[in-house]
Amino acid sequence: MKSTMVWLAAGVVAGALHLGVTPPAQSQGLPRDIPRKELLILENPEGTVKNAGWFNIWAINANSQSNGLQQAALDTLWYIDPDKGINGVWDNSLASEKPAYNANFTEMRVKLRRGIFWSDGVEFSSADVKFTVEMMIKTPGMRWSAALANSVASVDAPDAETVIFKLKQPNSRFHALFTVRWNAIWIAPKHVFEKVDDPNKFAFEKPVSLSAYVLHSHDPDGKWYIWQRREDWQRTSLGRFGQPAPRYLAYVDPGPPDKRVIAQMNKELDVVHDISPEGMFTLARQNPTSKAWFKGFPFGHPDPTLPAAIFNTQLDMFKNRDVRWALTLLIDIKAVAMASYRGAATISPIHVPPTGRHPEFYHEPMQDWLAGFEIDTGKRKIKPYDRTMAKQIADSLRPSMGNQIPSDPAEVARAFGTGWWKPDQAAATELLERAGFRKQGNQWLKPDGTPFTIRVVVEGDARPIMTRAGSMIAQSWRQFGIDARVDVAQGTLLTRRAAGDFDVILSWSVETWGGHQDLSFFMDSWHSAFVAEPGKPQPSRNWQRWSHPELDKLIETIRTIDFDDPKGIDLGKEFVKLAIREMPSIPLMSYNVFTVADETYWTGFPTADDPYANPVTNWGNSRYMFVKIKPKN
Amino acid sequence: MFVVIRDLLRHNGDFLAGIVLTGFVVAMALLSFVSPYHPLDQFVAPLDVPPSAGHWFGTTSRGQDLFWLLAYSIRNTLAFGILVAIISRVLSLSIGLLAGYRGGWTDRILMSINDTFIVIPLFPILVLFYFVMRDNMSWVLLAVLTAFLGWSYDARLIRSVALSLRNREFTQTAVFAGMNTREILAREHLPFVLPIVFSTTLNNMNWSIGLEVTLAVLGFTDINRPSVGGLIYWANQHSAVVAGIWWWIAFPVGLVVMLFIGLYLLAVSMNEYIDPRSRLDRMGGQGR
Amino acid sequence: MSAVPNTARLTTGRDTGPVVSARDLRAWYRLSMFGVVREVKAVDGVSFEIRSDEIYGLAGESSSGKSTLVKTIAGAIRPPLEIVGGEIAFNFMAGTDGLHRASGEVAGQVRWRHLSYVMQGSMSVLNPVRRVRASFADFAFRHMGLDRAGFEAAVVSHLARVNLEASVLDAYPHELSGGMRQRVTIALATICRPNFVIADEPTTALDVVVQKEVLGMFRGIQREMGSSVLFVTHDMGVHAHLTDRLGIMYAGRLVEEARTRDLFARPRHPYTRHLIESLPRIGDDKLRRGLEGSPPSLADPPDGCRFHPRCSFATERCRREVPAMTPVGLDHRVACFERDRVEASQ
Amino acid sequence: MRVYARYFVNRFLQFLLVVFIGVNLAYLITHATPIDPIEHTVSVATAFGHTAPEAVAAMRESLRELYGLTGTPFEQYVNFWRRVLVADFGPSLSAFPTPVSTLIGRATPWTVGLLGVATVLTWCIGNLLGGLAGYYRRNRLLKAFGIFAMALHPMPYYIAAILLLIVFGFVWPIFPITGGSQMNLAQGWTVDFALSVARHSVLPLLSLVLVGLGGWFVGMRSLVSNIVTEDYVVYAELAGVSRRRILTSYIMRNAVAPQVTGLAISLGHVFSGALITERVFGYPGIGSLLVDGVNAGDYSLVLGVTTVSILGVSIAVFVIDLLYPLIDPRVTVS
Repeated sequence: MKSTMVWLAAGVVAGALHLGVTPPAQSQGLPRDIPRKELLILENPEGTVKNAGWFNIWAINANSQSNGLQQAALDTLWYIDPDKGINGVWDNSLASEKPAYNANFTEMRVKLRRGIFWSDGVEFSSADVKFTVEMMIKTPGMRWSAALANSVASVDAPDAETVIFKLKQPNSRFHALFTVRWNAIWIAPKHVFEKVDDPNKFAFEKPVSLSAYVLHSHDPDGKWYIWQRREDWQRTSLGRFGQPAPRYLAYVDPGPPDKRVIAQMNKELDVVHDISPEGMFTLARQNPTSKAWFKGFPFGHPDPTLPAAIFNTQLDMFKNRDVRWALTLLIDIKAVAMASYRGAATISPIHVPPTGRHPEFYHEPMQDWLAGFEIDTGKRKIKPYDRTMAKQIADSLRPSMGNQIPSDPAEVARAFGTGWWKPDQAAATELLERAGFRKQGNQWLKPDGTPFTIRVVVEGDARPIMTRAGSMIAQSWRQFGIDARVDVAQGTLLTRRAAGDFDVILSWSVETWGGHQDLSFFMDSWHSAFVAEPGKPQPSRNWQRWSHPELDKLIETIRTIDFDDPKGIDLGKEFVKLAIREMPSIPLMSYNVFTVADETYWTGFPTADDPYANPVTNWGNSRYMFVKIKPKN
Repeated sequence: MFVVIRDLLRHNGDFLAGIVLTGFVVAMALLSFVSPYHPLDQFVAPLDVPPSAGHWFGTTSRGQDLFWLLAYSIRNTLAFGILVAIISRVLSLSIGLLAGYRGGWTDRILMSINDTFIVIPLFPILVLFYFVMRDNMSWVLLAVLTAFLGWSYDARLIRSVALSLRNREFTQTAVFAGMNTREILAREHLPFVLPIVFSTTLNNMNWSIGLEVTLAVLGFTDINRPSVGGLIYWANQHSAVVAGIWWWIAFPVGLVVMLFIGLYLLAVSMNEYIDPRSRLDRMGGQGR
Repeated sequence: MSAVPNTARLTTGRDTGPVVSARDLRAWYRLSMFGVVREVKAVDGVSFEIRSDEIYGLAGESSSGKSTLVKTIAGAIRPPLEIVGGEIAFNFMAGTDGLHRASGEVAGQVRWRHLSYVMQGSMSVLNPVRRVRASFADFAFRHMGLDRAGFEAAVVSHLARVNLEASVLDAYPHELSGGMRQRVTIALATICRPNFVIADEPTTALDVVVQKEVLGMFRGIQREMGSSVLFVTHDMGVHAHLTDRLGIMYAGRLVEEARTRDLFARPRHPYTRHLIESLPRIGDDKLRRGLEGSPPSLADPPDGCRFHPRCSFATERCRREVPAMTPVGLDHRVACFERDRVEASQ
Repeated sequence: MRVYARYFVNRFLQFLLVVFIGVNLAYLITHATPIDPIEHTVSVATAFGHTAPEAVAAMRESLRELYGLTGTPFEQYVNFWRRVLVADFGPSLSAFPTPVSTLIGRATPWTVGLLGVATVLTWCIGNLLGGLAGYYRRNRLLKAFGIFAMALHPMPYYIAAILLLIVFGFVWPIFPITGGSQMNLAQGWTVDFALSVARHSVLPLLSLVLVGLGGWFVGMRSLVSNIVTEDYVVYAELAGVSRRRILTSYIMRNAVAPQVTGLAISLGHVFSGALITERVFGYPGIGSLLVDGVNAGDYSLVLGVTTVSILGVSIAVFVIDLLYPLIDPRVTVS
């Protein structure tokens, strides 16, 4: 009896030791048989890819986007950078020059590079571009079918290096479809797809690459993808910048934030896509080789997006801008910055992200206008803007974070933003009362006498930052006597956001190129023509369902001027002034992504000091990292 | 009853331990009524303070005092468990008694349904429900749902007792006295099964609280309502584990484990009291 | 069933010394319930002998301690039951003092070879998930010294003695009727031809016809083998029919013992008399008196003679002193101060 | 044989009922979901790039046709049952056009493997030790184990899993904390792959086993301690049957029957546990697939996974039911 037990225990212990301890050489989370020094491991923020063997990115949503496919293997005409860029913000990739429009923007002419080859040895040419466009127009239901069918009258390839698009209506921004900011229309290999009957149902299992890497191997369960540098990497558009340093790239699913931190500390994850602020601080404290966008606080890379508290302006209670302003004046941005980012937020008082080159175009020049901006509460006029708000956040953090917090005003502005709106409960009360709301006991009532309740929809653990900001905003409203509660949408967020099934949603309806002043990336879709009926799905990105005649006029004017026309900045400022007056959404801050690179094996990742690319691993633009990083030693 | 509890307390170590553990948790829950903080308020205390004299259980990264927050949370979690227990008791009692008393086809049909609910994996169903109900998924609704999915084990147990009561003399007397089924079940049979109901209640609470904690940790419940699982959910949102804010996870987990073990010990010792055979046997076992 | 004493075997004649003898045996249950220690004196000072080739009957109402006595003799001592005092000796186990003190090895040799057991609640004594054949193998194979085939043949022929077909060996217990199961048990208990068989209420659960048949078979086998049997039942009718000598137990003590015929003819103890009188007799329409009161709690038995609270002959002495077993004739002992008055009053 | 046939029919009817109720429940719930798969797809497709709003409207139209989301609810329901019968759940909406059955087929071996091993291991160890503990009540080692198992038993899976993750993945990182096997290791019947899978399964397995063990242990211990007093055990002891034989053929053999029933009853519960385990440990499998599908509003996938898991659990229960008479010969009679 005893001996049985002892044997049993011994067996269990021995088994555990064997499995747990024997292979120290091949650490747990590393690919087998690939030299660590030649491998760059990046996080795939999509997690586990359900449809792991599918590489046809032109079919809609069948596949992963961030498994390295669009980062390492695909290419298209142009790239635009959210910051400074590798060689300027604009990069002619497959095209050899910028798009050329005719005078009334009904025709776009593209010149292509020569000497670019697919990974199977076929040369890339204008025929591929023409084929890609026509394939999608011909096959409805593909990712860009509708976009192309709506705009393109015809596409011609008069010679191997020229493509001419004839457009159905004037459009000075048509090239945006082929300009990578996160993604764009990728060029498909004609010689593969022309043999396919239904491109919607073709898996493209052995993807032919147009960029510097080809697929090496992948997990049938979708947890990892390994890409190998092409021998003929010179014959790709990336070849202009020299040899990409890593021979192998691994895009992996490292699990939830905690595990990402652990993985990087174990040197098993070179680039973390995003983690919570606390995880970021932990890495900064405990893993000296971890480097983020900023050397110190606030670390994260500001994405050219603008998280905001977006009102559903079709609801009666939010139709009055006084109400929207009152709710704005109840928010203490310092508390929101603390709650969401622990202070590591770049705040913005206006409806433009405080990132890339936008502060230079909008935030800084508009300081005086903001300071002079007045609101009439019905009883008095107040000037709500406080331009020291970002400095106050920095000052409040300095006691605990010490010299990580910059003190140079320019540095503070770059890291924390500039000013924001002063909390002013008295003015909020006056505004609400003017709008017919009244307070009964401790509870605000709407003009019709029912309680003023607000459901603040947040995404949940997929985006902790928004969840945290939302719960802080709900708290400030609740403490003022409004029945505000947080509602976690998780998987339903997209549907609910589109359907307007929210009172206030924490999300972004403003996102921009970042490195370029043009605001059409989001603004074009804010035209009143696209505002859906209440209850009907709203096309992206005007989630607030807000329309204004002045806004329509601005949008229509922008459509008729060139992408690079400096007049665009003035029109952008007009938009900002209108949006501030109306406050259809409450701008909060940039979406700071805590992308952390570990410099144990590789150095030279993009940072605020050398902002040559977006470090975020899921952007197509992150490919420039591969040619700029260098092996350590 | 009082004597029973006194005897149990005095002579049954398991019961004593169970009472102490559960009592501690309940006391904690009661403390929430005198909390100086509003449960939903954040950033009212300094951040990330380890357990100390000022903050016994430390503070969270959201600026909440963990002790008082935990008091609220355990109160809500307990309330959930109790509500589920009550509803599922009503269900399992009525179905178990009815099936046992009526027998025949009624019994066969009810038990078929019962067995179905025993077999079907409940967790995916609950997750699905959550995604359908969303913001309408209040804790009361969740409790009702959980109860509707969690009555089957105990109904089977109660049925087996009722089955044996069915042929007893007093049942026949009651039938001749003109009592209808409902009266017979409520007046004559209920008292016999109550002891079992009592011990299964404790197990049922353990089960449902475990379920709620799990759902909440995964973010599948209303996050406006503090609960033990919700606390862990927020701790995960703030990467408390890797950030070294161990107390944010340790205290809720510790408290909930105390509750689980406490309830479990109570159930075991109750069971022993109800079924003296297992007690006798335990004593008998000492001699071997 | 007739209650006339069995006259088929008037005497056993021979006196070859006891197979089993017990002296002043005390076996108590010690219970501790929530701190309160309770002692149940289920067997409290019992002495008797069982001779070879006889069926010794043991009678008494339920909870009189007869089953405990049986367990004690069989060495089935399991807490909370304890042997507090006294001795047991078997003639087939020289030098040892009862099965409960024997080493596992010795007990293993003795059990079933020399001492077997037909148990109370025979419906549940067979392992429900094993076929009958397996039970025979488990119980008897090691004692028989036969190979598989030989053993099987022995079992089959032994089963024939109790009128069972070989096919029952392939059956599970639940597939057999109550009577068949009981016969299987008897066959099981007797296949090794043990010196001593304990039969504890073996026929209680059977209906009367089957009971009679089984008892007849039992008797037949016993005679053939010449073994001694301790036969326990509360049914006086069965005793009258089957046993050679009979002991009466009341509240943990033996109160009277005699040859069965003598006991039925001339009981000396009021309790024995009550037991006999409560048997139905043909042509007797006298209204029988019930016994007043209920058997005493063995946890807290009355002082003196334990029967005195229910005894119409009881005197002051009975309340104070414990009457000892006193010989009153050949093989006849009784524990009653008023035994003469009892006899006289018949 | 006739009795067995009756028993078989009974169990089969029960099996059908479970499948019918379970699958209908899943169908109803999934079709009440507020997530519109079209909207979801459109939103995902347009979340990042530059797409004109009028293009979105056109996309929406073509998707509805592509996904075949047409017909009355009743037609869809009938169609659904037809598909269940041939194990075809249509294309996944979030991994269009890959069939749901392909996705499930890929995930199932992981879940079944992990669950199978965990269940068998848990059941065997728990019952063996529980049985021994019921028989040898004074053994210190078994007593200590009893206390240990009792303390773990009431803990929800999640808590146990997260504790293991923290201890063996972070504090003392000796086991992989995510994935089912090593990267760049081809799946196949190789020793390397098997070892890698084993290594990656240690923590998920441990969490399932540790939590599950207590239930079987405690249950078996009390069963055995009751069976020890059964007549047939006492009788066998009186007959001097060897202790080993009594323990195996008399005590354990009889105690195992209710535990097998318990196993059948607990399978649904075990499956729920696997879902959580897979999430916590980033282990591939059906549970992860389900949560992904729910988040993506992919109701054909969700329905497929739920149906398959209900089918899987009920088939397993059915098989146990059919084998049960081998363990307890009495069952076909009653």
